Amino acid sequence: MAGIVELHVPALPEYLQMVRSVVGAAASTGANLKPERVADLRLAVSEATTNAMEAHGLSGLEDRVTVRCDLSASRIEVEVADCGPGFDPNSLPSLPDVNSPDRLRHESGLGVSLMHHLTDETIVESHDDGTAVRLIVHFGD
Amino acid sequence: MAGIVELHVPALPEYLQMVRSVVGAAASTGANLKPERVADLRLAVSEATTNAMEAHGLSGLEDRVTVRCDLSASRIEVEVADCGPGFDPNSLPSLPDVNSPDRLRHESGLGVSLMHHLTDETIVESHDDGTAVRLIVHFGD
Amino acid sequence: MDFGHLADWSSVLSDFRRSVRNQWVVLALTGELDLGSAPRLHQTVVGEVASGHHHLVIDLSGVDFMDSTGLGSIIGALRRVRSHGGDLLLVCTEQRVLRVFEMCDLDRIFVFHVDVDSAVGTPVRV
Amino acid sequence: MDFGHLADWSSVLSDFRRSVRNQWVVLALTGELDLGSAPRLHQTVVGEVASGHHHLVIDLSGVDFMDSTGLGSIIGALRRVRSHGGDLLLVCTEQRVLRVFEMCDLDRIFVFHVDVDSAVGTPVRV
Ligand SMILES: Nc1ncnc2c1ncn2[C@@H]1O[C@H](COP(=O)(O)OP(=O)(O)O)[C@@H](O)[C@H]1O
Ligand SMILES: Nc1ncnc2c1ncn2[C@@H]1O[C@H](COP(=O)(O)OP(=O)(O)O)[C@@H](O)[C@H]1O
Repeated sequence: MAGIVELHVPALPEYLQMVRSVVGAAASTGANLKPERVADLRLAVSEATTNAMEAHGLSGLEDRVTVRCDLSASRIEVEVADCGPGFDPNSLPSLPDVNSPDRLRHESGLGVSLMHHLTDETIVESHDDGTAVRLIVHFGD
Repeated sequence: MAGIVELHVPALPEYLQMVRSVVGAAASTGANLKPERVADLRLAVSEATTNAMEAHGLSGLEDRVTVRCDLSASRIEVEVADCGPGFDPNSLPSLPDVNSPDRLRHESGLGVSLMHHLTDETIVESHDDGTAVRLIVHFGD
Repeated sequence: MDFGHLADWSSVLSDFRRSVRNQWVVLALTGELDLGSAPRLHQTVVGEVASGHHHLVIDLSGVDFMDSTGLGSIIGALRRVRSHGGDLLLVCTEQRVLRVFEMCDLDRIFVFHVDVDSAVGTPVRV
Repeated sequence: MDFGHLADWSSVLSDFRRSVRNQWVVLALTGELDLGSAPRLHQTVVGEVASGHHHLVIDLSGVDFMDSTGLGSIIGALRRVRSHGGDLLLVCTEQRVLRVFEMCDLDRIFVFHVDVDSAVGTPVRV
């Protein structure tokens, strides 16, 4: 059953749904994963893929974004890779408190923290020639 | 809108559905294609991918099968590629007449002719290190 | 009249349902009939024939996709029951599934019914 | 009482439906709210506010997926109507969508209703 599925898509928003479907289907092949956890993984992947697509878009890159699902007996790991300019995941600005009126000025900046929330492990490797985000969910939790 | 989507899946039957979904989604991005034609393309791709998976399975190959959708303004081309032993598409045995009782002995051998039926163009390139089948559907027909 | 019993298949065959209506064994399939599921149909039919059930109805009305591998498993079922003097009827209304039979000229070999009631109303030849 | 009118959006916005109920403009969204659809929500809200509609209900009950980009467009809508003295109410029952608000602590900022009737029953502040 175990296997690796790899998907390359244009960095265009209309392909996000396809990415989520493929990840959802790949995760469901691992019959051990609860539907809620599959939903969480789909959301985390959507966040990472959105960032990858935006990184390509902002840099005018024509390259496709790669999504790789690696399913083993105990976990699923999804890697989302782009060849954008990269960023420093350790110096992301933190958002104002929810009670501050300023909070509503921030329509973005939630993705990376959501990924950590939604997965057992989120590993960001970013260099100036690209970023790879690995999203890992263990079965049976 | 135009773009190339590439999917690599293990040569296992449980991934056929994913292949069909991705091709269906990619084809639907080309808003010009009628739902019936998308359905035909999905079926043709299912036939080609089944053959590719069987070619890997019979040869004990661990390699994945590649499905590549190339969507332009006027047509969609889906290439299904494997690294199996290849075959000669020009010397496939023909099936007995439907009225012959012998016809029921043949549970297989329908795939390649179906692909031709279902697409505008089916191009088979087969060598002893692999096969690539290109399935082409023009829009607006 | 025998209204039959309806049994869930084992988990492996979770998308097959078996019932007995009149003297027909009805196998209701759902989902997609391809290389992934065709081997299960094959095994099921082999099992039925081995236990003396030679009159089968395959209900394809819940099948939304079938390719030539799926079709092949149905051809095999027909051959198998016929070789035991039995018969196979199909229930199918989905155009996309019927089309696969047609494209392969096999709509002339199979008998199609619009619903299970109509199929199991067919007298069993003995 | 104004039962409002129901209009299909233009084809580009084919998964948005607009209606007017009491003094609220109700935007009913369906499908998935992500980078693909969020810009359309943004444009729609900008358009409503520009034409003087500052009391909006966004009906998310037909939305089966929303990510932080989708959420961002809703945050932007709230800020925009509030800056004109208006308000935004949300209709949402889908747990998966509610969860995104919760995980971002934004369930405390938004007002949720279980259906459109309940939302449009809210008196408009003037
Ligand atoms: N793959 C990436 N490539 C380049 N920059 C990225 C990438 N992922 C995230 N970033 C940077 O980190 C910031 C925060 O990302 P995130 O938390 O997802 O919020 P958002 O994408 O909504 O801004 C982004 O605005 C972007 O500057
Ligand atoms: N990708 C392939 N690699 C190797 N052999 C192939 C491939 N595709 C088709 N063939 C050969 O052609 C034959 C006919 O294929 P097809 O018409 O699809 O019917 P079926 O696969 O049901 O036998 C196959 O049995 C196989 O021997």
